[in-house]
Amino acid sequence: MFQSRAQKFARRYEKPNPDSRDRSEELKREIGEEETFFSLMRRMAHENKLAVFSAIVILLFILGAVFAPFLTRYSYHDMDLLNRLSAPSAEHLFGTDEAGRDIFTRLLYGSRVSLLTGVVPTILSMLGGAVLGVISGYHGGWADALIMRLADIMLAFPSMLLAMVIMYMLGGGLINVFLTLALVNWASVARIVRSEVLALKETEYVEAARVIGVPERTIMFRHLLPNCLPTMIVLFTLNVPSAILTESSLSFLGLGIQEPRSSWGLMVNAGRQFLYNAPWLSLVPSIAIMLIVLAFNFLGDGLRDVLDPYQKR
Amino acid sequence: MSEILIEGRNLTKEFTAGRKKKVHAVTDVSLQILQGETLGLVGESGCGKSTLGRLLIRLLKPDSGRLLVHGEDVTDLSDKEFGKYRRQLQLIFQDPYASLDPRLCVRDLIAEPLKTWHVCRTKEELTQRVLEKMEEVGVPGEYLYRYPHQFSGGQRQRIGIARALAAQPELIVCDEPVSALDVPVQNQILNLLNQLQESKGLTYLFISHDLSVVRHISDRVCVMFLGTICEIGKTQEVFQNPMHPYTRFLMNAILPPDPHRRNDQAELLSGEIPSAVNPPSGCRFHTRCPYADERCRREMPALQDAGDGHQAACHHTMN
Amino acid sequence: MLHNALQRLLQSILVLLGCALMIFIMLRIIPGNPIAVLMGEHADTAVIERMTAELGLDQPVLIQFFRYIGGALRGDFGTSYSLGKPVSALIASAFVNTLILALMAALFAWVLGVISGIIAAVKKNSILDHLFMGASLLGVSMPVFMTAMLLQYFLSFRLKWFPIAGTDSLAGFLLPAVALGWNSAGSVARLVRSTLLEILEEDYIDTARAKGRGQLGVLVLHALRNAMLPVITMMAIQLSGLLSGAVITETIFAINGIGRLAVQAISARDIPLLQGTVLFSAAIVIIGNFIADSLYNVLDPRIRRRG
Amino acid sequence: MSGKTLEIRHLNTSFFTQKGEVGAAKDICLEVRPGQIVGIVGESGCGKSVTARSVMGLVKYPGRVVSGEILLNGTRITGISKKEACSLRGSEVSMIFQEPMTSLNPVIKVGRQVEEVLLIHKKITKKEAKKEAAKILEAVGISDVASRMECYPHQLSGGLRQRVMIAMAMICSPSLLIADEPTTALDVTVEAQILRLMKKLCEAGTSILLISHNLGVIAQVCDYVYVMYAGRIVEQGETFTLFDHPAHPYTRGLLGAAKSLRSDAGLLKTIPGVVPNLLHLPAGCSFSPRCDSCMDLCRSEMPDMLPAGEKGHLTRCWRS
Repeated sequence: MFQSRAQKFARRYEKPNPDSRDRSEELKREIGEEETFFSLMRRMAHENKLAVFSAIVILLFILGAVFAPFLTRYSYHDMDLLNRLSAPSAEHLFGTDEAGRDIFTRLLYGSRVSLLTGVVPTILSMLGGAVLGVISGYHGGWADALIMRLADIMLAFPSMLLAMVIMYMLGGGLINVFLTLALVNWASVARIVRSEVLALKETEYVEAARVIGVPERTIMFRHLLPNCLPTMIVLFTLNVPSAILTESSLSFLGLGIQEPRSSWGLMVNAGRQFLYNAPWLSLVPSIAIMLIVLAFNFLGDGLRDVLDPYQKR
Repeated sequence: MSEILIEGRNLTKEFTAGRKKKVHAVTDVSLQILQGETLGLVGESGCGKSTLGRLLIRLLKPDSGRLLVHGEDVTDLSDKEFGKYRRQLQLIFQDPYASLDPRLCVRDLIAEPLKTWHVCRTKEELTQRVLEKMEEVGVPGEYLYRYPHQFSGGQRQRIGIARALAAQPELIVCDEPVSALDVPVQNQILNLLNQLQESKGLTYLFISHDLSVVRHISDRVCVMFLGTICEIGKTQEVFQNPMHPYTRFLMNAILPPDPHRRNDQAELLSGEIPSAVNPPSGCRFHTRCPYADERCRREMPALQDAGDGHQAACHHTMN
Repeated sequence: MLHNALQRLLQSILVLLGCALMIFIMLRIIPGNPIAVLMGEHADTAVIERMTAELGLDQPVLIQFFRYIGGALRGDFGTSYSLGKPVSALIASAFVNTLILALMAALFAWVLGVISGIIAAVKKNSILDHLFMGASLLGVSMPVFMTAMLLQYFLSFRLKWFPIAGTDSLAGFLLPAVALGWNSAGSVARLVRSTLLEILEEDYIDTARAKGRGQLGVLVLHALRNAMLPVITMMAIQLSGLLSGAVITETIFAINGIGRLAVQAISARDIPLLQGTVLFSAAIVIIGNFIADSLYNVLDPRIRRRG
Repeated sequence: MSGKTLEIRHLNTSFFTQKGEVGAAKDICLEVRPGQIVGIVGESGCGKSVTARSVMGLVKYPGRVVSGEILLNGTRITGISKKEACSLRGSEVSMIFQEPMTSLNPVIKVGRQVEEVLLIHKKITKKEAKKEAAKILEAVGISDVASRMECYPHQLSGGLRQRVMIAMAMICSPSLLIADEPTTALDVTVEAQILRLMKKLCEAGTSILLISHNLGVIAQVCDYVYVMYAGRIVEQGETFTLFDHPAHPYTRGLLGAAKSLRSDAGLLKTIPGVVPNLLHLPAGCSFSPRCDSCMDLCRSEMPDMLPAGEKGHLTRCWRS
């Protein structure tokens, strides 16, 4: 949808014309430039430098997570009992923990967990929530009632407490954290998608498609879903940081990722007892969490500014 | 006499608005549209003209009454059985900003009916047909891959017309197609509609609140008030010789663009339009009608023919 | 109007029942007999069986559920395995602390959030706007435990202005409340700003200006009341967020509240206590939603009449 | 007193967008004399609303009055303090808008919204204000005033709301009322009622600046007319002169289009081409690309307002 088909068309249909350049200039004056996905992104980059910076920060975190073994000489579980609780130095960039493990190294490996728990459960919950929301909004009737009452129930629990109960039920570990976060978050996604679908269903262009005789299913895929897309993208950038925060809180309470795996929340928790003599132990991973969450939030803001369909007119 | 294309018999449609409240949008309306004519449908906002337009192409299903296309009763057909009529009965919308999907480019928009009805075999053929349609409505072919929000109101309306044409319809319901446009642009669109009717033998149901526009484009005019038909007849007849008091008041409210013809003295309607939730008993117009008497409050008048198809629903038919 | 309220009340009760059922099922599908887990490996099987029967745990889940609801209606939420006290009494004493904490946090969040949101909206695109919005995004992005520990480290440990933990005085609640409210303040500020900006574009704001109202009059008399409508809905959502955050804050500052009780219940595998605390929290959120809905209906005449 | 209710001298209002400065109203000179209804007519986007909003000081962000003077009853109102401007708005000059549906605050009773104007500008008690409000609401033709004052806006029809707006604008008997497309959103029968009401107000001593795209509305009520195209006034004159002898080709096109609809001509008259984008105006006269009598001079230089026959009839066309 976003590719520049105009150029393809120009090659195929437009006959060579001496004043074709004048004509295209005139076109541009009359109705503006062609809008593609890339021109949208360029506009965001131009208007919102912070969003670009955030994207770079996120990219750096991803690179750090992927190339962790090449970026550090230590391994995340090797203990150095002679060097316990040492302050940040050239040797250990962010110091060492109570077992003498290098914090920078554990931070790098921990970013794998944080990024994964940001993205994987969000994708799961958004897929599930979107499907249920579309069914609920488009089908209506008993399916709508059932799904929405279930969502009401899920949303009545404070998310942290619900996550705690589900983690208690499933037990700790990465996969279970994924499942828990997906279970906790699908309901709000379903609600938003449903209201979006309900609004889109009433638009004139959907009625226009019905006049033409386009089958209901095609209307759903050609007209409803693509128009939900901007909302979904923005929702995604909002849900990723919230998932990262929930995971870190769960791990902080000892209910999420289990030792010896490293996770930022877990590191904060472990460092808490040394808060007064070695504050870097819990502060460094905290700041890492804040940075990645902040970056996602800024990026989300930037995306919303250019994608928000309501601001276009 | 030309053939009857669409006939609605005693159509009634109500919408529920909240608890126990019903909006009586269309009440017991019978109407025929003849092949090749333009039937104008005028009335003020909320009089049910858009609803009637949608009932007549079965975009809405009536609560009661029958709908006949070419004499065949299609009221109770399933959507699938109705399919062959679907493409013959098209609609053009009032708001060219809202009726085009913002995420589809012009080519995809116009190609949608062609694809739905499997008219073309290859992609090249499809694009060629789209270009033809664009040329017919006067949108330059260079705009093929542009998106709706880049166009002006008039051009969007042309794209909407091209979409309707692509389905090769017999009847197009035009729902206030020019009321969002400035006068010169409005005239361009009206000219286009007239020219398309001539070249393709189309039938129009033209819905509008603007009497001058309706007068220009219609062969026959139908005046609605609060879900019922007040008057129907040949355009000349209705405009020069209105029989229903409401029609007369509508005529009085016309503002000619000529300072020499100010309507300072004309008698104007007073009061507000009654609510369609609780329509008045008897004649729906009696609360505002200066001629209303006891009978009007009690009894809803039926359409009476005054010759040559000119009918009015009033107990005190003028003249 | 009254009919509407009753209908919403009924719906709220149904949702609460649904919550109870859901939590009940979730805690019952864990493999193994909870009593056996509780008593350890060396417990006598006969004792375990007797206790299981006594607590009704050998019955089908649905029977257990209805018994539980029956008891709950009489104020009996069972007895905590680990603490040996009635769950209702434990929750009642913890609830006071959570309530004080949440109220103070909400007060902090709303005062800070609403004021900075209004200023940012009025001075749109000014330095102040960017500053406030940057700060609010920071607030939204900081994990609760980070704020809590930063406050604890600097204000209590270094500067010794506040007690490090405990709730002996109201001052002990101050830091936890700020830590908890900081996060919500950010989202409140952002919402207030965006709604206010939207409303300041409305036609009736122009009308108010055309009447001769000054900037302040337009804002207070015409914009704010309309802007408060979505913000009220936000309040209910915030309540749920505050209760979530309270779990962490209470743990860090050692406050005996609902959240900490839930954490204790999990580590002690104390199912009645966990069930009670989680259900109680859900009930608070549901009540909050009910109040917000009712308030919305009172404040918005358009809805009021339709009802 | 200079004998002019409103005088606008060389007003320029621009919008500062990311694509550059857009001149929405350029070099506007306009007068409203006491007891006159003056019309501004033009297509959407021609700058007529912006001109009206400039007078009220209500130009929307990112727009701003760049230069020019506005005089109300001979007193300069450009460049005065915000406080002084507020005290003029609603009492000396007031405005009604196109959309009666959204122009009233949805959460305040209409009675209170009308009283509010009095409470802002006059030192009177609430009780007196209520009495005054009831009086003016009755004067603008609202029946059953007592109960209507207790209504919220959504409970009233469009026509009633526009009457409430007019009552609100008239309650301090301002010397100038600016009406921005006051009847566009209303039904035809209500439109005629509202226009008649405005004529009555004018006879009672308030001057009116009426903005409309509808030549019918302008012809019906205005004494003097300005025609705008692409941000500039292109023609001005007494209503009768202008409608009988339009001098600018754009005015001729507009009038021809409106009139041909009433005649029985088969093909309706239009103006070829499209309204130019304000960001990319053609060189010289803005109308030159669409003009059928365009000369070389028109493509290079924008004409001033030149006399066209009768006194007070000016047009921005080299051919006059």
